[in-house]
Amino acid sequence: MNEEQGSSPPESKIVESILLMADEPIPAAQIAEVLERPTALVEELLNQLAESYRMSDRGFLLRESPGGWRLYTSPDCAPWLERFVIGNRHPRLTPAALEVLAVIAYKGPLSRATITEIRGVDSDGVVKTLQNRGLIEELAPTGSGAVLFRLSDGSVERLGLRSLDELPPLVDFMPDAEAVEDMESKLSPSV
Amino acid sequence: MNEEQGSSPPESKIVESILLMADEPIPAAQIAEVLERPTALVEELLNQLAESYRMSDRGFLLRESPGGWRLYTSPDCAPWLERFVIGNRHPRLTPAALEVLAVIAYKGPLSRATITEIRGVDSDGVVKTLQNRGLIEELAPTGSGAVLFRLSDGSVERLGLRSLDELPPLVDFMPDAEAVEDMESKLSPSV
Amino acid sequence: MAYEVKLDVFEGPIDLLLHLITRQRVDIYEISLSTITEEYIAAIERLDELDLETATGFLIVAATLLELKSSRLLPGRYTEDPSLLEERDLLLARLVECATFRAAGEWLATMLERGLDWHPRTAGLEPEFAGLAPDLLASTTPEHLARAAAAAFAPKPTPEIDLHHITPIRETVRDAIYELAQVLDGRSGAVSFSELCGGTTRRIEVVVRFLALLELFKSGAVDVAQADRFGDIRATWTGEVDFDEVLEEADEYMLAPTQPGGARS
Repeated sequence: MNEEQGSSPPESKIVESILLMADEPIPAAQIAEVLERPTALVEELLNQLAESYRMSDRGFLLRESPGGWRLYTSPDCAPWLERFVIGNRHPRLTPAALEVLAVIAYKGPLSRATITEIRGVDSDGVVKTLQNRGLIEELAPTGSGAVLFRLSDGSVERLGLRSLDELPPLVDFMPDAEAVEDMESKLSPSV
Repeated sequence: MNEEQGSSPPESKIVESILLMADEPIPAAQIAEVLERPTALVEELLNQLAESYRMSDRGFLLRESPGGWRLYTSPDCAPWLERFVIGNRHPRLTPAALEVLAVIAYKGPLSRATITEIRGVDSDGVVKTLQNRGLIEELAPTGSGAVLFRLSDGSVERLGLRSLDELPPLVDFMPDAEAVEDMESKLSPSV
Repeated sequence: MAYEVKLDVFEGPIDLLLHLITRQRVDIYEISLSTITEEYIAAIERLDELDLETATGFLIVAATLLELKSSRLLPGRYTEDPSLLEERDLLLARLVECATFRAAGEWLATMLERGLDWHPRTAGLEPEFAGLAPDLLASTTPEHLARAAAAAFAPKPTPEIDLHHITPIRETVRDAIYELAQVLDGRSGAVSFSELCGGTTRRIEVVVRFLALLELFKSGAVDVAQADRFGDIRATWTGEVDFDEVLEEADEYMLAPTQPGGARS
């Protein structure tokens, strides 16, 4: 309990205390308001803080997701944290569910009908599973009527991305030339 | 998910991650159990960690309270934290939070699992937020094991009610008869 | 070469083909187009529990494979017929797309799994600050609560199955049977397949007409003949089956998909 000394704590210290108290991702702008400092400066502070945690091999890390900045436990400590985790891990997603998730991630927001069209098979069940797990969410309904789905902020956060723009380019996942050639030769009648 | 490296993270790092993850004070003995190390050694680690936070003028402190060890925000950051808490721009409940609160108000006390079942959507995160904000509280644990939640007295009071019996009858808000029937079957005490 | 394909209910026609075509890359010289075609048709024979819309997608791919396979006997035609090449490329493009999303899905799975190892700070407000937090219920009335509860307890709408996207294809197969029957019924002689396909602009329409012709052939309403190995398929209305009966069969086709392999190419 220090007396009013005229000197305030360093800004990075205040940022750190706000992050500790937050129970959801906090936008840099919200911290900037508290500090009465420009958002750009706060963003710099946050990046420095994140870097310093990384460098000093702490038990926690600072990461930005669509909603803002948040403290997380260091992933290499996860095995020891298991017993503190509430709830259980969901069973793994099926390849079909993952494919739909990828389609929505890269092409979303999409309607059920479009997803089905892209895959050539009824995908409503898979969409429902993904929605129940909170991995995708409905976009606020537009005038057109069809419900559109997109990845939830929670998913993007869990993927460790700041936004969907950070997804690796789709070309990275394309089969290589050799594989395509192989497919082509198998589709061609042998002479 | 981390690669098998043979070397585990330093013990102090694991301790730090446990502290960050904990929502309430953790006894040294419990951490010792996770690390499979003597409690005395863990206490030493905790004291060292507390000292290092103090020395490096961080935004948080590690303190031992009657229930165990816990991270706290640094007291000299309190004025900014107050602004952060008061200035929160979205004091409204999210639609999901309102729905969970409503389900608990009308059908509580309920377990997390039952809430999720009624809503058809994973609700653990929302329950946690409502609990953190003091809107719902845990019922004293029963023999059965599952934690049950009910509206806190403060919530009932802030809704302008003397008791939950004064909530408006749901039938007035149901869209049609069929829905009412379905609802009644859900509201009837489970066998 | 017996090969059991286990089909996930949600796997689609292109998934199946991708599966057949990419397994065992070591055996590259052993797996030919005809093996793949046979296995594909064998696999869709086991799809009886699938709905019709899905089955149509499988049949279209099967028909394309059959057409490609049959062109094996006509090497000259294969290299000279740009439309056949186009058809193959269309299939190839869909295969590449499917493989791409599948790989992207695997990457997402890895990242989501890793994400579980990141536990966010959730402890929230310390007691001395909790009192300062804005009253979250300030603007909430008991009526709000009642409305939200009513919504939560209301029966969940069963997911609306919008078949809008698939309807064109489905109607086209049925309609193609109808259209072909109409054209052929009114003609005394044989009509060439290319004439029957006159006016079509997309490959898929040709494939659909091909399927329709196979159906008419199977029902006995139409006779097909190929004058020579390189010739066009010529279809003749037999007059043995009533026009209405043909239409009935067309509807049945929509209800109980048969596989086109029955009519050998």
